Formats: sequence, C-alpha cells, structure tokens
Amino acid sequence: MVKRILAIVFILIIGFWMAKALDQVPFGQDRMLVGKYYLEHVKEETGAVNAVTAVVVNYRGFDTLGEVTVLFIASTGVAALLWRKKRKRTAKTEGSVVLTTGARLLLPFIMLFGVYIFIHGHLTPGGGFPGGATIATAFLFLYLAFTVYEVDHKIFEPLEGLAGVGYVTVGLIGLAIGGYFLFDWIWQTWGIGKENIGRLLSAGFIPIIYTLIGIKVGTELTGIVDNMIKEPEEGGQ
Amino acid sequence: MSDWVAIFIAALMVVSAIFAVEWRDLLAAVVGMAAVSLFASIAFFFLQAPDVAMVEAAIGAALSAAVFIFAINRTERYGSEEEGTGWWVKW
Amino acid sequence: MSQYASLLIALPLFGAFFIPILKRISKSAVMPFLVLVTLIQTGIAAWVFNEVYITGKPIIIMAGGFRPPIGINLYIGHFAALFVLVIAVTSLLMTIFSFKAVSVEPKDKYAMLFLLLMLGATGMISTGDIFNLFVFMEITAISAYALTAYNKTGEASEAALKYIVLGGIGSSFFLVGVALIYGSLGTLNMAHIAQLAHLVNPTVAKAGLALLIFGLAVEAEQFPLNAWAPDAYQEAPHPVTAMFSAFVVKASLYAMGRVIYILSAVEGWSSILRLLIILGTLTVIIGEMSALRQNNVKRMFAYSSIAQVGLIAVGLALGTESGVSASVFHMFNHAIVKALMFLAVGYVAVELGGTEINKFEGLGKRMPVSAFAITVGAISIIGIPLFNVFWSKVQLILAALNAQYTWMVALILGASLVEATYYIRLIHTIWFKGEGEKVKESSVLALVMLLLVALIIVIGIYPEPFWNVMQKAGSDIFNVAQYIKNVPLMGVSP
Amino acid sequence: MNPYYFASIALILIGLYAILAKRNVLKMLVGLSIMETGVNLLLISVGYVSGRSAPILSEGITPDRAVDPIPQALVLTAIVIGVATTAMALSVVINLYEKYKTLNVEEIRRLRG
Repeated sequence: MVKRILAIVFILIIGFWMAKALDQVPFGQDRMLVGKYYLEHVKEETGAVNAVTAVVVNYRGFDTLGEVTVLFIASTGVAALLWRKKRKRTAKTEGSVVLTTGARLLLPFIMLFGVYIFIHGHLTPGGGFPGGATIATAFLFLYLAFTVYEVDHKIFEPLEGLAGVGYVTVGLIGLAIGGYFLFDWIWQTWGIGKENIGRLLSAGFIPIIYTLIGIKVGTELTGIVDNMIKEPEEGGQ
Repeated sequence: MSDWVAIFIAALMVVSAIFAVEWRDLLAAVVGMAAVSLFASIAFFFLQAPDVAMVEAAIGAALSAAVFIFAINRTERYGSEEEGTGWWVKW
Repeated sequence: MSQYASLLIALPLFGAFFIPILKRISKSAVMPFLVLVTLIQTGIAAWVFNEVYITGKPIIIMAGGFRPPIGINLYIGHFAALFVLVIAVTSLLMTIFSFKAVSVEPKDKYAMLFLLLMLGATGMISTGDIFNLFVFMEITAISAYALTAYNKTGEASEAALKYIVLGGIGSSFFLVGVALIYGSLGTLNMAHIAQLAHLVNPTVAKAGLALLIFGLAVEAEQFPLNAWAPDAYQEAPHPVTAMFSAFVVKASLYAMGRVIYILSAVEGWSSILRLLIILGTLTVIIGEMSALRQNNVKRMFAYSSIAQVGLIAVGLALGTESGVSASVFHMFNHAIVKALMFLAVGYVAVELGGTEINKFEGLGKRMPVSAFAITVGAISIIGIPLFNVFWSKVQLILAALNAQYTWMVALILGASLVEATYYIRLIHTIWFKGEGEKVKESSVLALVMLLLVALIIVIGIYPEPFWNVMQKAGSDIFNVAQYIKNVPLMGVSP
Repeated sequence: MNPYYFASIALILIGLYAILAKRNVLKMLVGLSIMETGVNLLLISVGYVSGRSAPILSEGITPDRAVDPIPQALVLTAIVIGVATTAMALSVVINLYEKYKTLNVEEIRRLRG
C-alpha cells in the first residue's frame, strides 16, 4: 500500500511538471517556424497538395524510411519469437454466415479502397499507412471468416522485402541522379506533372513511394496477424 | 460550442482510459483501450488532422486491438488483479 | 561525393530488406551475406572516417536535397565518424562470432534484426534532427527487444518484457520532451535548436530537457531506468550482448550528451547537469555493488558495464571540454574491452554450456586463449597502467579535478577498487582453481580475440595519437557554436 | 487549462499508473498503449492553431489558413512505432505464458540479484 501511494505521488509530480511546462506553450497559437516554410513552398517544391504527405515523404523522408523499418522489425521480430517447428490454425468454428459471405463479397472492395487510399495520398488525407492497414484488415477478415485460411508465405515474405528494397532503391536512384539520398528525381529533375498539380499524376515520387509503403505495411501487418493467430501444434515445440 | 465538444471528448477519453485500466476482464480492458484510441481519432479530426485521424482509427484502434485480442486468446482472459509495485525497480 | 556517406544508412537497410528474398533463393546464403554486408559497411565507415579526419570538416548528408532545418540532415562529425567505424567493426567481428554462437532458428530473422540493430545505432550517432533521433532510437530499441527474447526461453522473454516496458516509458517521455521543445521553438533540427536556444522559456526547456534525458536513460542504462540491463545482457544471444555493451549504450550516451549541450544556452542549464551527475553517480555505486555479489560471470560483466557507463555519464555532465573528451575516450576504450570480454565469455559459454562461475574453474588450462582474453580485459578495466582504460580513467580524474569535483576522484578510485576485488577473484578462479580437459578453440575466434587484445595493449602503450582523436571527437560534442556553424542552416528565423 | 492538454496529460498519467501499479502483464501493456495515445494527442494539440483548417492546400485554403503540418507527420510516425512496440511486446507475452502459464509479473520473476 505504501508503495502504491509512492507511485501515485511520483506520477503526480511528473504530471505537475508537465502541466507547468505546458502552461508556457499556449494552446491554439501560431508558433510555426519551419512549418510555415513548408506550407508556403510545398506546392512548388514537391507538387503535393496535402502538406502532411509532402512532409512525411519528401522533407522528412528519413523518418518515414525509419518508420517503415520499425514496422519491418516488428513483423520480423514477431515472426522470430513465435517461430515453432510446426504450427497451424486451431480455430474450431467457422465464422457466421454473415461474416463468410461478407468477407467474400467485400474483400475486393476493401482491397480496392486501400489501394485508392495510398495512391491518392498526395491529394487527400490518407496515404501508405492507412492504405496498408486497410488491406491488412481485408486479410484479417479472411482469417476470421475461414478456419483453414492462411496467406501464402512464399509470396508474402519476398513481397515485403521487395517493397522495402524498392523504397531504398528509389532513394539510391535519387542519390545517383540528383546527388542526394531520397532526392525527388521525378519532380525536381524530370519535372513530370508540373502542369497538373492537384490531380493524380503529379507530386513526383510520392505516389510511387506511397504505393511501396502501402504494400509493405499491408504485408507486414498481415504477417503479424498471421503469426499471432497460428498456434503451435501439440508437441511441436 | 466547440469548447463544449472538446470538453466532452476529453471527458470521454479520460473515462474510457480509467475503465480500460480498472476493468478486470482483459477483453473489456482492450475494448476500453480501443475506445480511447477511437475518441482520440475524433479529437484529431477536430484538431484539423484528418491524416492522423485515419491512421489512428485504422492502426491505433482497430489493428492494435485485434492483436491484443489474439494475444488474450492465446493466454488468459481474467488475470489475477491484486496490485503492487516495484517489479522493474528490483534488481 | 560526400553525399555517398548516406550509404551508411542505405546499405544495412537494403541488406535487411533483401534477406527475405535471398532466403527464397538459398537459405544457407543468409549468414555469409550478413558478413558481406557488415564488411562493406566497415569499408564505407573507414572511408568516411578517413574523409572526416583528413579534411577536418564534418560530412553533412541532406536527405532529399533540402537544406536543414527544412530537411533532415545527418551530421557525421569527428565523433560520429569515429563511432560509426567502431560500430561497423564490432558488428563485423560479432557476425563472425554469430556463426558459432547462434544455433536457435530462425537464423534469417536473426540476421535481419542484427543488421537493423547496427543500422539503428549508426543512425542515432549520425542524425542531426531530434525527432529522427527518436526514430533511430526506436529502431535500435525494438530490434534489441526482439534480439533479447530471441532464445525464446522463459528468462529471455522475462528480460525482454522488462526491457519493453521500461523502453516504452522512456520513448513516451522522450516524445513529450520533443513536443515541449517543438512547441516553444517550432523546429526540430538540432543545430537550429541550438541557435535559437536562448529564446526558449527556461521552465519549458528544463522540463523538456529532463524528459529527453529520462527518455534516453533507458537505453543509456542510467540508474532509475536500467533494471532491464543485467537481465537482458544475461539472456540475449552472446554476440548481441557484446553489441549492446559496445555500441548501443554508447549511441544513447552520445545522444544524451548532444541533446544536453545543444541546449546549453538555456537559463538554469547547470541544474540539469547536476541531475545527470547524480544519476550517473548512483549508477556507478549500484552497478559496482551489485557486481560484487554475482555468481554468473556474464551478469557480473553486465553490472561492471553499467558502472562504467555511469562513469561516462558523469564525465559528460561535468560541463567542461576535457570532461567530454575523457568520456569519449572512456567510451571508446570500454567498447573495445567489453566487446572482447563478452566475446570471450560467450565463446566459453558456447563451448562449456553456461556462464556460472564454476564453469570457469580451470579455464586457463582448458581454453587458454579465451582465458587470456578475459584476463587482459579484466586487468584493463580495473585501470592498471599500460592498458587502455588506465588512460581514460586518468583523463576522467584530471577533468573532474579541473571542474572542481574533488569527490569524484574518490568515486572513480573507489569504483576501480571494487572492480579489482571481483575481477581478481575471477582471474584467480580461472587460473588457479580446478582442472579440466583441453577444449579445441576455434582459430578464427582466437585470432579475433588476440586482435582486440593487441589493440588494448597498443592504446595502453601509445595513448597519444588516440587521445588526439578523442579530443577532436569530444570538442565535436562540446563546441556547440562550431556545430551550428558546420550545419548549413538556411535562413528560417522567427 | 485547455481540455485537450488536460486529456493528454491525464492519459499519460493513467497509463503510467497502470504500468507502475498493475501486476497483470497485459494490463501493463494496455497502460503503455494509452500512454502513447496521450503523447500523440499532446503533439497534435501543440501543433493546432485556432480557427485554421487542415493542411491540405486544395481549393480556397491558402498557406496562412492551415495548421502546422509537422506535428501531424510526427504523430503518423509515432502511431506506427507504438503499434510495432505493442506487437513485439505481445509476442513476448505469448512466449512467457507458454513457459510460466501465468500473466502475473510477481510469479515470473526468475532473474534476480
């Protein structure tokens, strides 16, 4: 009990200091510095209408590469930790009729929606991460609806690696053409799509990278789900 | 008007967080956690961050709750619940 | 041309992403591929080191061709060039060791996580952006979680869980700190933050800095948040333990130093230094005291490592240039010595099946090279003259005297005394107790160990050239004005 | 104090409390997740500017009428990292449960001293 009170006191001290510091950072005021530069130059420098996308893919591309890597580590790590000699699905009951027919009917549409989200990342809210998550949701439906369903690992794992290799390669092409890693060579060197800002075929390599990220995130999250849902067989340790 | 909305959402988040932490049924706790994420995603929408709202709803709420539920499925649903401290401080 | 230094980041990533494809082609090619990638990485790191130290100018890598504060930049100055090389070389040696030491499947996943751990530490050391630092920290941390639990025993999972919980708290604190600093300055680039540091409200800056330090303290193994370290060191695969001690901790300590010194223009900054001195001192005391009562050699080395890390943190927090340089020297020496010791202990554990102290009886007769390596490492870390750690401890003492912290001399000497106690006990067990059959030692690993031993003795006898390098690296962290000047900031100002 | 700031600090503290005081591993991870949500909310609130709209510069939105895009980009990264940590932690928990058949941290303490 004493320890619990100590914990609460400790937490309250932290909370007090955070609140005190936040008091000096008033809510809702314009304190933009670098952000202002982004908003003013985003269209000419990257061709994207959605400034968040431009920041994520272009200006702070290293963060995004790192973020994709983190997810890759998670999927690899989960696979490494839950690796057993023999594993299979152990669900006994099929999903209800609503779920099975729903999964069959909706699957293409969910996939299509995911693809739509990540291809239009530079125009509308969304992008590779929610798009990939949507695709993973489609596979999640399949897992829940059918007891024996399993993704094809022969295709999925190399696809995951291939998308990552593609991302790094796009960056390295930038290094070769423009002299900088992750340089947007399509927009800044070739100038493709300068005349149709605000439409699909613009914004340089953002759609390409977001497609790669979408595939990667989709396969990785599906891989995590797959590893979590399969249980080791008896004596298969 | 928007002030009241903000207060309402904030209150919902805090309440569902408290429930998530205090419910003994782990499945309910996970649902509470997903609710926190969901309300947070609504808050992001009001704070003019639609991109973040989408990601939070899709990844933060749905998928992480799903992963939690699979984990509960492979472990146990009702944990013993006496409280204490000091597990990580002890050497 | 200098932009090609970004291959330091691109190559391990490419390698890690390529492994799933390679596995489809040939599964047995994965481990040789790992050697290849780390070898190339060492080559690039050596080239970068050469470039930076010959021209005397840091390499600034601008991602996407945007000038900093707009884009993210990597800053490979004197410190980063040195430690990127240390990381690459250590990884190469540990890859060779992995052939012997890692037998648990799935090895392809191990190879990926190994590369990404190396990548994360490289990124942490070279980044020039505070949020990018967070991302690389998480890359390091999450691959470290996975590698800690890799053996899939109950104890390994327990250690990993402890690590994850503490690491999660740390990363949340770090992000709150980033939010506070971003909220008051509107920028994330470290050089830009340093340039504008006098504008921050002192309360915000102090709270933010304290949160950043607490966030980094998990990886840097400082006192209240380092309970994971001995467990993880004990249970992780042996090559990974050596990597933790040799560079993962060092990367976080460097990040700590960098974050502290870029905000040195803040009012009331010295109170943060005092906080870190207290944390570091407690780390030293608790680490040494716990090491004294260990029966597991690997765990004992882990506590000894924690104590050394505390000394490094104290040196960083002295607030003088000589203190920082001495810390960097100690980091470098400690990286070599602990890589050697964990390599030797791991190899003994692989051959004899455990790291409890009774397994080490008669080791001098059973595995003479490993026993010799452990002995040299132990003698060195105690601080006997003619071995490398002696010189860094001397520099630390001189720096402490310069900064008027006389009691710190007592701390360093006392720590050395305690180290002497438990290491001499170990050496006695190794050479003068027990008998046993001779085990045939792998000649490659023996060569690696002898190489590191030679390095220890060379630094011990000729410390001057190394000390010059360390002074440059130390002033790279300490001298913030020069740091701001080196980064080609474009004129975005309030 | 602003409700969003209040909520984010409250979420951080509730999460921290769960980590410090609960003994059920999954409960601790729920706390960690809540804490991360709180941090994300804090970052977004710091970047908000009253009366402006989302930083999507299509019809009618000029640069001086949009909120700060940087915190949003940061939070995108932070959310994904949070999920990665959670997934990692849960697979560790599954391994732990296989070995010890319990989720209580007091009962799985083998590493001491």
